[in-house]
Amino acid sequence: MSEQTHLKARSPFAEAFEMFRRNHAAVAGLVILLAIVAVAILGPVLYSGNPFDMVWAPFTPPGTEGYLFGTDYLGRDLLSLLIHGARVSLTVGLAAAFVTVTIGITIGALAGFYRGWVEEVLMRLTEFFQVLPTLLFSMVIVALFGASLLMITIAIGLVSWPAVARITRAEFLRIRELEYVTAARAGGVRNGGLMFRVILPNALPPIIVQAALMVGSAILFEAGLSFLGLTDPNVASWGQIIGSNRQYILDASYTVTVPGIAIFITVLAISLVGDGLNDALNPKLRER
Amino acid sequence: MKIAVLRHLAIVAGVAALLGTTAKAEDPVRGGTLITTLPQTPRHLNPAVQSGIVTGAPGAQLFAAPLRYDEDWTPQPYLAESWAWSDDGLSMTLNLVQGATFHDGDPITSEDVAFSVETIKANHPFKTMFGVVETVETPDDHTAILKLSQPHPALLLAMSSQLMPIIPKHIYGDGQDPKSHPRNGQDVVGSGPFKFVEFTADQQVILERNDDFFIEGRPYLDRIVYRIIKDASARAIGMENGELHMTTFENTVRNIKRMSENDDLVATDEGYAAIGPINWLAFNTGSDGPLADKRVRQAIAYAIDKNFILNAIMLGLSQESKTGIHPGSPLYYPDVNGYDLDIDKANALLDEAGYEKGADGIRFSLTIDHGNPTTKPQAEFTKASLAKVGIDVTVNSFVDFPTWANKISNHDFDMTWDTVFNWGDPVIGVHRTYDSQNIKEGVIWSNTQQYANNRIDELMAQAGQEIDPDKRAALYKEFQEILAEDLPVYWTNTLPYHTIYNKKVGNPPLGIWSSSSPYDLVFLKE
Amino acid sequence: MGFLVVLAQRTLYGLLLLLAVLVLNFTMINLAPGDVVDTIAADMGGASAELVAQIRAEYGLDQPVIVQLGNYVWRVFQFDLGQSYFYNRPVTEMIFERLPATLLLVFSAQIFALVVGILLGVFAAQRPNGILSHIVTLFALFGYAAPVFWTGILLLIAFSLKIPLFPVAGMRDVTVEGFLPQALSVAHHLVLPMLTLGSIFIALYSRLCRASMLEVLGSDYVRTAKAKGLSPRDVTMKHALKNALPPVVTLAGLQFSAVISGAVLVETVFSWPGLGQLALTSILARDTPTILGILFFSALVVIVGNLLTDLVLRLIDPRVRGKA
Amino acid sequence: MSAPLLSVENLRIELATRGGMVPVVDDLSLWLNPGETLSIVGESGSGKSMTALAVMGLLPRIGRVAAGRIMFEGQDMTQMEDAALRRIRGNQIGMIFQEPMTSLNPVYTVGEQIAEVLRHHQNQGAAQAWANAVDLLDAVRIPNAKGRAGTYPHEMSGGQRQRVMIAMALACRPKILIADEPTTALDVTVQAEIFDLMRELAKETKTATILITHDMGVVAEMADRVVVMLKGEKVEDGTVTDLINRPQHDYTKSLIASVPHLTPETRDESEVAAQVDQPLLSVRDLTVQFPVKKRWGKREMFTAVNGISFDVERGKTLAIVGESGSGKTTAALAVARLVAAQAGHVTLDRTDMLTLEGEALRQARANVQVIFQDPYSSLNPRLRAGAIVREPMDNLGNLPAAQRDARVAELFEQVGLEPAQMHLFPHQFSGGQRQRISIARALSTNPSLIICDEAVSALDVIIQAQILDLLKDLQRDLDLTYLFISHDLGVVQQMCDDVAVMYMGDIVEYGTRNAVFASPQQDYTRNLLAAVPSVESVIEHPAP
Repeated sequence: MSEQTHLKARSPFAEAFEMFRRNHAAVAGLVILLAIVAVAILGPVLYSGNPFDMVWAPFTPPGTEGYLFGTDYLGRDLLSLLIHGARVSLTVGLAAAFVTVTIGITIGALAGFYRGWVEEVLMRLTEFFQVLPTLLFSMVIVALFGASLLMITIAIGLVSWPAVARITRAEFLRIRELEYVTAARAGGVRNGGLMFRVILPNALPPIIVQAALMVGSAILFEAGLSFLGLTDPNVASWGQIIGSNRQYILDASYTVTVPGIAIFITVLAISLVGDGLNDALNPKLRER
Repeated sequence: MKIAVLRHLAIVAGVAALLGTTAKAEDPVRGGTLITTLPQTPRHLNPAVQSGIVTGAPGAQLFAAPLRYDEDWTPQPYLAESWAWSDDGLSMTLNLVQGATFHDGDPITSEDVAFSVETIKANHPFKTMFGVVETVETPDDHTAILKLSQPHPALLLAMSSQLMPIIPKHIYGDGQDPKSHPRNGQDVVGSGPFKFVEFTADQQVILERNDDFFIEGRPYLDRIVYRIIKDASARAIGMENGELHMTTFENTVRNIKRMSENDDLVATDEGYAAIGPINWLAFNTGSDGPLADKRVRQAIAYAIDKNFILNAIMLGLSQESKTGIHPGSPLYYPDVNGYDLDIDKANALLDEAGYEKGADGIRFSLTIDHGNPTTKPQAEFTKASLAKVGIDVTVNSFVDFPTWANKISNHDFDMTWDTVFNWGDPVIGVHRTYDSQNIKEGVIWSNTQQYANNRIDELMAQAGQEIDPDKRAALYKEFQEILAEDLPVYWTNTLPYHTIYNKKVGNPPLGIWSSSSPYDLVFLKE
Repeated sequence: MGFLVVLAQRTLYGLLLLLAVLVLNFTMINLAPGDVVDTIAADMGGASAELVAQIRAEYGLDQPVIVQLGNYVWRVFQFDLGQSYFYNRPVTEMIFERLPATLLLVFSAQIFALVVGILLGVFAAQRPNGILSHIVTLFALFGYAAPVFWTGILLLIAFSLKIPLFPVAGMRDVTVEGFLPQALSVAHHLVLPMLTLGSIFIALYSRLCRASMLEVLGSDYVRTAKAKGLSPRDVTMKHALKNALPPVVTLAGLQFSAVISGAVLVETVFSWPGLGQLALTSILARDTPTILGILFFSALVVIVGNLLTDLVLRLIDPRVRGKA
Repeated sequence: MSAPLLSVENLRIELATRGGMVPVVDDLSLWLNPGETLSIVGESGSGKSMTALAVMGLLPRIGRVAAGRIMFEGQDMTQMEDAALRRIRGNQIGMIFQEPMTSLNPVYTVGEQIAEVLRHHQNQGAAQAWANAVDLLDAVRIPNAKGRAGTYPHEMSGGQRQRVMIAMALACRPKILIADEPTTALDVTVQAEIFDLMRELAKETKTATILITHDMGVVAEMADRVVVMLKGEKVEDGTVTDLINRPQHDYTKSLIASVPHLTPETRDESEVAAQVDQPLLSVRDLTVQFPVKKRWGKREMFTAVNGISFDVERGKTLAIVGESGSGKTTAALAVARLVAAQAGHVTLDRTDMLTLEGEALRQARANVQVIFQDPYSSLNPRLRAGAIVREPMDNLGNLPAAQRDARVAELFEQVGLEPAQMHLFPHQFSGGQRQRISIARALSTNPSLIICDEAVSALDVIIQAQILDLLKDLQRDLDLTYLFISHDLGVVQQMCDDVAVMYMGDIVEYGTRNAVFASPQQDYTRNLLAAVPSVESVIEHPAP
């Protein structure tokens, strides 16, 4: 007993971080992701200029005339578009993930905690949204209510939350039966406290993983909508760059390949981080 | 039509000729299946009640028209073996070929011609085509006389397959609404060189040889398969790997250029003169804002580098179009102000109009729309160009056609890029844009610019009735001069429509109606 | 519990879900700015106020929304999804024309992704920390991380243009005759779209299958199987895999709506004549009855997909059989 | 005497951890003669299960035999090819495991799982293997064996599943049967039946058995010889009689001491009689029902607690004993309003608990606290130990915030922890320490009633004794009242003043400890008591 007296307190999160650090792929993913975020934040400052300015002859191939990624069909600097696009795509990804997680946690938590008719109603609602074909539904939303970034974000959030809700509910159902929850109830913790201070923090790991992956899929989702032309032409998201250069794919394939690779690397990095988080936050794996 | 690609091709052809590999025009061969494309699924296959090229292409094979045209705008006999104007220009007599039958074996009579004209007049969106036809008289089975309320020089051109298919009265005259008639898309019975086999949406239209076609020995092909492929790159790949024989109405310039460099393929812009597609920037001249002032419109035109559009966006594959009449038309008058890039002049005009630059360098703000996704580059280019003269432009997103059409036709816009077709004669496709009588809320491709000029109205009224070609050309000259000054619309270029065909294809459709002309002469070599 | 009873219960529930889908979509489209009548009028080349009123009456749009909704639902229950504004044809007819293509694509992509995903997952679980296992995991992620339309375009360039192994567009070669050649032609056309669409889900399935296999391989009954003296192959393929499958199958069931979404993009790239292409056309044309019909049928496909998943689960897991 | 059937010589097993290879069994030697039963006894982590797995060649991936030999019929199993080992596993040596619930493959019928062994090792045809499987099920006393062979494991009870495991392990008539804690997960009456079966079958088939257990009572009743292990090493071995009567090592002694003596001690009855006060807790006609989802979504109610009544005097301990599913935990949690009761009255300290609602209920919770069974899931892993103990004070009671930390420190000392450990997280404590934290938490609101829900069941015997001592000390010092829920009659006997025996939702026997243990009135109670393994049978009573 006494040998533990001087132990340093190690929070579960510290341990998770330690686990994460051991996962080389996840660390690589995190480094890439941080680099992309840095580009998104700092890039427009350092690489100034309006990305929509036409700076050189259209379809200048990558590498010529000092334009790393070349220029697009209007002679706009693809690098500049990519840098600004990083900001837009990441923002859409994060915002959509935020919407998704907020709705998902609320619905899942209420359903998993209260059970009974509340659960019945909320889970039916969840199943209902799960039945809706996501992309089709958001295409309709965007087409009907306008292709602004806000609407796209809302549309993605609206169709993506059921996964989070299901995970949250499952975790709540599992955790609410654990004895420390009963103990907290016996200790006079109110329902709100039980839900958000006792159960939710313990339910978070898989939700965090899901949220991380959500950012990636929201970026992909936005790209898909853009590809179909359902996008705001005044902002340069990566998907938008692909969508507008789509018709030049055969000849100037780099205009599509480069933003495609940007999306690919970002989503891949997010997935690797998500995987790392999953392993790090999963106590079962930690014991192995 | 001296453009780079063609020149290149011409040289290749010339070399080939020197080497003696192409001896003479080959004799047509019978048989074979032509695989060609449609860029969209047609709503149905009956051009009598549906405009547009995707209906027109198979429609021209299924239905014969009274006349057909060669590449020089000269009418040729088709279902009508001869035709004649009355001296006063108020009646047109058509003499039909003897023994022509519909695909179900029923004879084609003047009754059917009369029925077709009535149906088109009542249902086709181009009201000016047959608007002046009061009655069609049918003295005998092979004579139809169109009686007009006023002379109508455009009538002859309207008698081609795209605009005046002869449809069977015994099928479409059954009282059902011709626009939603079930036989428009399935089990179609027509009068043309090919018979209906199959129409599967998003997949293909299949037609087969009409053995009883009224021109002996034709058509040459056994079958035509129109594959519906919406993606331009996919069509290009299909052409390059030999899956497709021919594709028409291509306008993605990079792909055209690419295909033209393929030894097996020929790319040409011949064949689109009657279609007459023009890209333009339309202004809402009726708005309260700066655009009501023609100096502002002129300034905008000066600020936009047309050469960039022609050479960088269109890669030199389209022609400059200085007026609303297609350069391929004999009525085109090129000696008007083309508004070549002149930023100083643009700034001066704007200052003169009273729109000084503000402290932030901005004079005023406008929005810009675009009528289809292909004009997005132009819209974006306009935004960038006008920023240089202090006009702040927001590009509105294009989501769907009806939304855009609804917005524009209700005059709820500042500027929009658009693509509009001449459809052969100015009366059909040009007048609608400038006629002050045609300012109609809710109707797209009417005079949505809300442009009104009495002289223009007068000129159109006269030219619409003038049968003498020279006098008519003079009227349109003045028409084009005034418009170029008033600039309700800034015309920039023709669409770079191209037909790409495999060298195996003989007699590709290079007349003025491109793929909307009958393919009875088309054949596959070897 | 009787299997048929469960099936009936599920079907009933699915119908209720469909009804809800119908109501939501209808309401949403009616909430949106813009009116179909404008569209029709614009298409007719303009319409006077009287004509607009007449069109409204004709389409029943002059009635309160709730009445319209009631009528719509009632007609749907009679298998009538209305008439397309754009194509002037019954929506049901148009959808049935395209449904087989979409079903073929969706189900073949699902099965492809499942088979490959499970094989990769089982393989990766053998040596969970081996280099090969990591390579497999990373490889599977490729399909997931790349935008599906992008993958499609790249495949198209690679295998239709550079190395013309596969056709560029469409679903069958109309010049071939006979059932078997036609079927082969469809299969030939299916390869690239199926690979493209399936590639998204391989990562998902292989990852879950790996995790599930690892868990099962650590379970007591696998230890029992080993204690019986069975060979490693029997232990893995007979005892472990069958237990590791249910979560994967469940996930696959939940992915149906995502697969259909992917199909919309893949159909666009490969000109595959399915519902997705029709959906895009009708959305761009504001063809409300068709949009509603497609949403309805896609939901139906998802529901049927879920039902099938349930059946498969019942087949492989006796524990589920006892439950509703 | 012939050579032993199996001999383990100087065995050393190591497991790979982050800190390198760590020995879990070291220098272990033992042997097994034909037909005899050898018991390996020790607490969890003593290496007894690892030894068994090493014999089977089934060590986990991270483990390995680092030294020593395992000789079976003249061959060293540690040096064998895997294929050769597979011919022995399930054929020459059978094994049954602790968890019958999870040790059978859920997706195959039990008949198939038995027949598989026969097909594999004896090349029997499908039909013959099936017929033999049915016979084996019959032999392990599965009623209607022919019909039951086609059922899945989840359709069977735990005892039946363990019978299936036995049938499977014995299918090929192995020379050795290794049973790793085969009854730990089972109720005591079921345990007795399983042991009867094992004894009988072993005698019939002349199979030698290695029985791994932590219970000296089981050893006494089953084994011929015994090996005692502690922390990977053998501390003592010998015949059962010798070892139990003359234990040498302290650890062995404490193992023997932990076996319950169900013979009543005399007690001063007057003390009990002196209680004339109103009881602290009075329960009348308490009924708890749970909805069970049935076909067509119709809800049916399952009655977990069926109108029971009992009283607990202030400062005393009432034990509720019963096997799993008897409703004892549900009843206790209903008293604390942690499970909803459908009917009855619960009066705690003159408060009618069942009618309280809202804030009044929340405040009333201060008066009744619970100590749970599982030391791992009863503490919130996201909170530090101090915060866990402090949480009830933050929510209930009227201690000013500034004094709460001091109170937490005091409680830590009271339960035998150091205040410095307040800032550690639960996973940094051992199981016993965690139960101490739970106790501190329960004490934090100064409750008048503490419910101990199987509070020591998950602990090893030595720790168990320490925690029981702590509970008794606290009761004495703080005048606590316990409602003590347990299935372990030995523990109950040590702790309680009164006993209620529950069976399928009813209290079937209720009285003072002496009355119940010495002269049970009901058959069920008598069976329950008889089923508890004890060392009585091998104790050499000194000649009078």
